[in-house]
Amino acid sequence: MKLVEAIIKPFKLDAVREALAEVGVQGITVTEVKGYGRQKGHTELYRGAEYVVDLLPKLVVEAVVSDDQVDRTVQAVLRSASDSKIGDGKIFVTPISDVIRIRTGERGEDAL
Amino acid sequence: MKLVEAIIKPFKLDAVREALAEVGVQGITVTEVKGYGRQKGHTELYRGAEYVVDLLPKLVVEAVVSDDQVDRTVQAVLRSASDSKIGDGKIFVTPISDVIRIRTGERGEDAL
Amino acid sequence: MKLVEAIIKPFKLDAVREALAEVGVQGITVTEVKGYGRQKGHTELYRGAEYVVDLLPKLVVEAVVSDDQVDRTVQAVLRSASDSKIGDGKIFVTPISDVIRIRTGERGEDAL
Amino acid sequence: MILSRIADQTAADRSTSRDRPTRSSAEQRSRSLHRGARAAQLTYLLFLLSLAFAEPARAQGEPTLDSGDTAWLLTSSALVLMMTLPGLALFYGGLVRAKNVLSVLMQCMISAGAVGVLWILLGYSLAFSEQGELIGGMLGDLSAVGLSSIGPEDLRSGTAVPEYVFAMFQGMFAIITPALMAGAFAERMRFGAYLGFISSWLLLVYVPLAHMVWGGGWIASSLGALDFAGGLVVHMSSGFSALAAAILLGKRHGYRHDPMPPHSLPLTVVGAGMLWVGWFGFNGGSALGANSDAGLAFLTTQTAAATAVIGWALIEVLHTGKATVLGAATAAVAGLVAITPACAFVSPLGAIAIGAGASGVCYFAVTVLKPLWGYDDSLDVFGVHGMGGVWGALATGLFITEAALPEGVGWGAQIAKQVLSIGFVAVYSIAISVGILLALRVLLGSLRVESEDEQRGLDLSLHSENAYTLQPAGTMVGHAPAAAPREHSGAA
Amino acid sequence: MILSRIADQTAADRSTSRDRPTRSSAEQRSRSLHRGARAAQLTYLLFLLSLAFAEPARAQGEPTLDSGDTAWLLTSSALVLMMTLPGLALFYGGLVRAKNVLSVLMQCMISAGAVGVLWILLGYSLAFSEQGELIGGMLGDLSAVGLSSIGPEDLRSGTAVPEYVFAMFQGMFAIITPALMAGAFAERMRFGAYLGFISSWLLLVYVPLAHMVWGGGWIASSLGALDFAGGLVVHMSSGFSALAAAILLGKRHGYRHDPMPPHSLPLTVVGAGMLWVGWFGFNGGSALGANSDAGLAFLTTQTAAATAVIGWALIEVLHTGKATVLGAATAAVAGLVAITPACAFVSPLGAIAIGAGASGVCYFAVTVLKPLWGYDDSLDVFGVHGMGGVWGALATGLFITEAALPEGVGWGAQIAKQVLSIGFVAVYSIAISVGILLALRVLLGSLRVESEDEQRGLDLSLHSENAYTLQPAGTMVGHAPAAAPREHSGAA
Amino acid sequence: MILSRIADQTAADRSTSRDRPTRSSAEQRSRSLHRGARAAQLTYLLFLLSLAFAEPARAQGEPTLDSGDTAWLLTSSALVLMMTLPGLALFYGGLVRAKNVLSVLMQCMISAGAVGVLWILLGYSLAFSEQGELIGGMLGDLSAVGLSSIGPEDLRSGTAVPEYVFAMFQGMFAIITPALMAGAFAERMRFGAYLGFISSWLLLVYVPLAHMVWGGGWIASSLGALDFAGGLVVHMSSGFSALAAAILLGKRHGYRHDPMPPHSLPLTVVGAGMLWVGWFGFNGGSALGANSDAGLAFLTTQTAAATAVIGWALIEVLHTGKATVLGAATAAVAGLVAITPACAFVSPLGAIAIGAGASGVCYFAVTVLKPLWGYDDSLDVFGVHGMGGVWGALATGLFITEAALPEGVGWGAQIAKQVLSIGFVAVYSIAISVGILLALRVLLGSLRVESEDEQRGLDLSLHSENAYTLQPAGTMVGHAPAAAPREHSGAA
Ligand SMILES: Nc1ncnc2c1ncn2[C@@H]1O[C@H](COP(=O)(O)OP(=O)(O)O)[C@@H](O)[C@H]1O
Ligand SMILES: Nc1ncnc2c1ncn2[C@@H]1O[C@H](COP(=O)(O)OP(=O)(O)O)[C@@H](O)[C@H]1O
Ligand SMILES: Nc1ncnc2c1ncn2[C@@H]1O[C@H](COP(=O)(O)OP(=O)(O)O)[C@@H](O)[C@H]1O
Repeated sequence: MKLVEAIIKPFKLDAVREALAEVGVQGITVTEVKGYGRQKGHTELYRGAEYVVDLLPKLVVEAVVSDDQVDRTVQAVLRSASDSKIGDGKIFVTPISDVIRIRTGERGEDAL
Repeated sequence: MKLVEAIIKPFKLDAVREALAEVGVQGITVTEVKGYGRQKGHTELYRGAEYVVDLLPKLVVEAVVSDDQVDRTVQAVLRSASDSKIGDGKIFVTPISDVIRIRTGERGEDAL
Repeated sequence: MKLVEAIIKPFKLDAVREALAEVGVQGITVTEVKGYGRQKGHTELYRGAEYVVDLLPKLVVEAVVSDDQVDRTVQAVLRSASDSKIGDGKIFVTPISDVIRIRTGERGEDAL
Repeated sequence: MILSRIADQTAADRSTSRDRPTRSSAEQRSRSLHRGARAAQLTYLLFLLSLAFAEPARAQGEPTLDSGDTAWLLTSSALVLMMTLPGLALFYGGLVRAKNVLSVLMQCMISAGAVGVLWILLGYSLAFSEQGELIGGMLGDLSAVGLSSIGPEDLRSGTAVPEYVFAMFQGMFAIITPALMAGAFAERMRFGAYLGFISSWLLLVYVPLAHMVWGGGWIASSLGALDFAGGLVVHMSSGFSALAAAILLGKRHGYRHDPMPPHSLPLTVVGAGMLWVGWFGFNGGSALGANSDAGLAFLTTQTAAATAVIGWALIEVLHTGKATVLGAATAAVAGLVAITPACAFVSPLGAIAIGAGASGVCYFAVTVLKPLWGYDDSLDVFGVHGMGGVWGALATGLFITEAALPEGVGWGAQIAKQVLSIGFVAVYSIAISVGILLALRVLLGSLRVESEDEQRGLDLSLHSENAYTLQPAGTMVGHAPAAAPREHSGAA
Repeated sequence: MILSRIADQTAADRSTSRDRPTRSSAEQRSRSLHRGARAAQLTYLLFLLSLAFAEPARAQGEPTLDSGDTAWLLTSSALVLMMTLPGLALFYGGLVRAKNVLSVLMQCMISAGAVGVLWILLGYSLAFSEQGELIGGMLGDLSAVGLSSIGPEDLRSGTAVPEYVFAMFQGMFAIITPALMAGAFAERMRFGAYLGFISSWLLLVYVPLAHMVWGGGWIASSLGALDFAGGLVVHMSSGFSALAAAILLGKRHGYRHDPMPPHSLPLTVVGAGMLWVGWFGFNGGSALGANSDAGLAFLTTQTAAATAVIGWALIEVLHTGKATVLGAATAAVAGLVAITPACAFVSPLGAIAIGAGASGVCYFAVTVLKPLWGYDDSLDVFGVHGMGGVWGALATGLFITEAALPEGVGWGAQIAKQVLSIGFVAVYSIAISVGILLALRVLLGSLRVESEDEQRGLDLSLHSENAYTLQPAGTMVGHAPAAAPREHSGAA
Repeated sequence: MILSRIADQTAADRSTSRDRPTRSSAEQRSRSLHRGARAAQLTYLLFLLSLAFAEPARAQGEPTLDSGDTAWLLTSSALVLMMTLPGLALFYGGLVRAKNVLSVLMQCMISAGAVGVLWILLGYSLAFSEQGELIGGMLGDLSAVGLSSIGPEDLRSGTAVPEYVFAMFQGMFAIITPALMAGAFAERMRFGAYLGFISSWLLLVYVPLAHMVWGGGWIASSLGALDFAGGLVVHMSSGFSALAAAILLGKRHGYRHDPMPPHSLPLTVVGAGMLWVGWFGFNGGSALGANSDAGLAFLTTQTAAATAVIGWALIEVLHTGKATVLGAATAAVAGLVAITPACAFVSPLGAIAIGAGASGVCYFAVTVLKPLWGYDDSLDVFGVHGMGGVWGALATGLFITEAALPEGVGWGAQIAKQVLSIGFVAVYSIAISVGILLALRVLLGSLRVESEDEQRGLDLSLHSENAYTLQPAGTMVGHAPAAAPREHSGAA
């Protein structure tokens, strides 16, 4: 199993969630984060002073999927989250050694 | 070493923390997230309109533990976080290649 | 590639970000979390009653880097985040199997 | 004539208010005659003496300031400003998404600023100066431009308060009315377009209506419609203009697909509370003195608001199963809107009827009419102020007491007058507002922010600010930059 | 007796308020007589003339409206509503957890709604109409039901303000008092149960107490206990009833195990500030005019609150090492509660003593008594209003000035009267409240929400709303659903 | 001179306020004389009669309470407290970082507490009692210590309101002024040091200045500088003292490197709104009655604030490309500060000039002067209140109307007097403040919290509290701990 972790622009959440559902991803976990990368931050003003906020709001969407689902999952994110603009985000894929469903104690792919 | 990541219902935090402490987990990191899965969301009202909020508040409890502690840790979470209701959450176990304590620079299990 | 995940004290963020930039880390993702460990929490008062808040605010700084960059990255965090005080935090290093840039679909180290 | 005026003035101070738009000098006279009759019961000598004592006052030839009336009107003016700042700002601010809250607060602030200045320079004179009318029955004149012709000692005619205080009281109405509209096109209008719109609107819609209804113009004097504290002038005018603006500007990105719940209902409830409290100044102050009319207006205002809260909650429980907090806040405002034109003309039980009706009418407008017609009136300005205003203006006729009916006008006739005034205000407001907005669209290119700016939020796009910064992070660039800030400086 | 009263009257106009419940029309008449007497110093001719001139006023036989008094009572009424909305709503709203803040705001809103309507329909008449009493000394009568028998021009007897204004001022008291109780059983009561409770409580506890103390009933007239602005009627009654309700409802889930800190102390401080400001209307307005009593009440109110803030901070520093912000906010309210019954009867230095005592008494109640007895009074309504009310009622006797002591009553005797009234109000409030709640429990099945709903938070469970939505997400389902929303619609 | 004065008096009652410090009982007497004179126009018989009737009033020989004036001053006092609580608390609280918001709220609360008590005990007497001066022209006397010598019936000389009400009105000024300074050294001062500072400052800076300007002292009577509502006494004094304190305390950790944006601009805007509304009590109430001066002051106050908002927005658009919400809030306060000394002396157009000037002066101070000089005035108290106060005091001379110019003083001469008073207040405030702070530093070891406490935030360090707890977590330790809480208990 793999953890597919997509860092996306916040307003893409609904599109990504729908795309993932279409390819059969049953559950996701979403975290609000701040991201720093190639995308420039924005300027804010404070009584005539100016400062740059370069940590931009992003969302991390995490989905644990079976190995054969990884590609479809990645494609679904690419399709739904890309505007072809700097800052569209990244996908990280990490191997997972086990998944357990708390409710039932089921393990492995059954737990997804 | 492994990273044990438990997605739980928010009000279970205290119970999980106590259970983990009992089995010798020394530290945890907690993140507020929103989860989407089998559990239905709730309806909200807005001037007569109705919408479903299906991202539910969850907490992620992360604990890095030595390999031989993984089972006990998972059991502790199962014991303390389960209500046998949909939405009780998931546990993901991920291999970790290294841990460093920032204060001392210690590495590996010594750093836990 | 590896995911280097540093749990730090919040006011160290600027220093860590600068140190990472110096060693060539191009992007980071920052999450607000609460941590529990050896560091004692603080006491709060509520109408004469006293309670201990032992989950302390921390930041998680995540950077995915190529394998050969891991050491430099870890050193940069150690340098910039350490006060040699309890609670300075931890670094977790995790293997990553793939990285994809959403904007372009690039994969692997090119996507960093 | 002068004699009767004086007698009237000295005898009592209450006449000032109830029907301030329609109070005719004839009526004035009839009242004082009555009091004269009473005096006639005395002997001749005493009559002479009374004359003698009345002399000093008559010599002065002018009514005197009543400190109690003045105190109440000063207080009321402060309360009405509080309705806008912070009341309405909070009410609207809480209802929008977190990325747009500052833009809404700014719209309220800038109304206080721009209208505040325009009112002194031009607005007051055009609405309320009575020397001669510019356009028959539609506008006052320019004799009080800059208020230069008025001194601190001058009293507003027909009242016992300084004209300055009257001008301020009316000025606070002029400030809140354009700001009310901001809710309809919230989360998408450019800042410059807003400023242009409300400034023009003030002079072309508000000022003429205020003159027609309260300044001696034709709605009150010729048509004879009643509007004690602003159902037509304030609520209908802003509600219908806001509808036009919302439609012209188009829907928000994602409307009716994405939920756009209030980002902070506590702010909204606080705002509703302040509106409620401030409304006592709005309605009670419209008596222009601390008299029995003010008391009646206060009582009916409170009663209608309370009834609407209960009525709305009941409807909600029947309709959706739950009474909501936003419902209660909305209901309070709806009840307050509806009682505004009627507040000194109906009985306490009449106020209950009007409040209950308001909850029904506005609930229907907001939950049935809006989705049916499909316009995006972001915060339901039309549903609450427009439709609530219509209901209130109509209900003023329906529930008016015998005593409040103008001399010689029947109940049915008064209702007809109310209906006519409703029609006129609706058509006038929409027509002029559409004209202003089309002109501004030509002038400015667009009334709306860019789509990307809308998604990023107006706070950052228009004002380079963030409402909430719980965890500061970033880099100082410099004090007092000489150039415009980078990125997106064009949207304002 | 009448003579001494008269002397008192002319010396100053402060009497208006002290014994406001007992002011009779006889007394009114005695005033004009007295003025006649003064004229008698003049020659016979002048005397006749004076008679002649006095005639119209005397013939009318009734006092006239004083615009200054009316202005102040209108203002005070607005200020007292501001205490509830948004004052108390904010104060309580900030103190609960984020998942319950709306439920508390709703409780304040709905009190304004339900009590607002009930007061007009029934409450005012039962508490304050004076034609004939229903139950000897305990209730007024039904002569002013719906306020139909009162006109805008009618003045409240014994005052120079319209009865409508008096009715509103008293109505605002009736609104805040039940809402005060909400703090005790916050975070667990069902909405319907709350509505049923406060409605019944208004009519069965508040209205009788208001009549007994201010409406001519026995606590003031027979017992002779003093309560200028509501220490007994408002604070003790709500505090003791709230204690009963908190105990009957049981403790919150996790009480004394989980910390339940305020979710937003800034809201609470803002609320405390508004309560403080509004309290000037509450206490100062209770003089029923802009007179020297109002001035004294204003001054003692401010002074007691200020002293309590300092006193509490001092106690905290000695006790825990830190002065807290919540402590300061709580102290301000405690000081205000305590001075309420005494505010026009004590000197500035007396107010300092009362404020200092309030900080001690309430701090003790909140930090020692509550944990000792173990009840879960969520936001310390009993500790602050109940015990603060007891202290205030007692302190009214302890610190009363010579001048304020009723004729022929000794200092010790007055203290005894105060103690008796305290005992009566405590027993009465608890007894009737317990009765109402037990009846409601039978009627509704349960007064509390389900345990799961409590954990999820009352905002979602009872009102299907979320206080804060910083990052909107979800799916629109439809406008105006015909059926109750899914999941958990039963808890309200 | 006396004659012209009298004419002025009868034409209107506005005189009450303009020269409120200098109103003498002689002047009072001249008023009744004048009334007698008018009666002399009548025949002999009537004259006798008039005498007879006038007798009672003249026999009493003292002015009577005016209920309208009293109502307005009571209202104004409440409004001025609202400026501090919650107004200023919110304004400042929103501007600091989330970890320090409670410390700022506490500073406002504790000013209401400490100054509230000190004012009754000592402050009022030293500033306003007029029996005999302690230090010639600089201080009042001790005759009204504890207000014991004043009764509820006593009127403030030269007014028609109870002295208690006057004392409260002035007391509210005394509360806000020290609290204003808190913005300059926000986010770093120890709580005990703050308490010591404001208490000493009240007695050594505020009270003498209040006496010199309003209490009959030399700035008004000898120098002849005009300050209607507190440009010198309130704003300049606090602004310059705050600058001194900010410099003495040193900069915040990370100043000019880390951005320190407001943690909640909505709170700040709400606070600005309340300040604006409350300011009508501040300036309008300074007329000490509901008279034409109050009306003028209200109008100029509103107009200057509105103009400043527009002016500041314009400057911002030209300078940075964007109008900001914080700019609008700051501008409103700047305009209000600047009009304060001038509010009853200038025309509506003068108010526009003053408001426009304020936006320029304060914008310059905040964006150019501060970075140039490099001091860390956290929330720009000096820039807004100090410099705004200077501009206002100067502008009072520049824009004064003919009618308002004191008899026999030329326009240029008045400007010179204003300049002298500005210089005096600046020097006096800074000198005494520095003295107090140095003394406190010796006494307490340090005025600042430890660096680690500063980084952790003052809320936790000083008050063991957290402003916002959205997700409660932790462990109850015990009720009413006998010992100081663990960790960091020393900083307060
Ligand atoms: N090496 C990295 N490690 C962790 N997160 C990263 C890394 N690089 C980028 N990110 C995250 O991805 C987001 C988008 O990256 P950015 O460089 O701005 O644009 P793009 O991915 O289009 O090149 C960043 O805001 C950050 O949250
Ligand atoms: N495949 C997944 N990947 C990541 N997170 C998941 C996944 N499935 C479930 N989750 C998380 O676990 C939570 C509980 O899952 P849910 O399906 O609702 O209940 P259950 O685990 O009892 O079947 C979700 O809210 C979500 O946060
Ligand atoms: N085993 C662990 N798993 C996950 N997070 C941990 C673990 N141990 C510590 N942490 C995180 O690291 C932070 C610092 O740890 P702590 O024990 O307080 O200090 P130190 O790292 O200096 O020993 C904690 O607040 C927690 O967020």
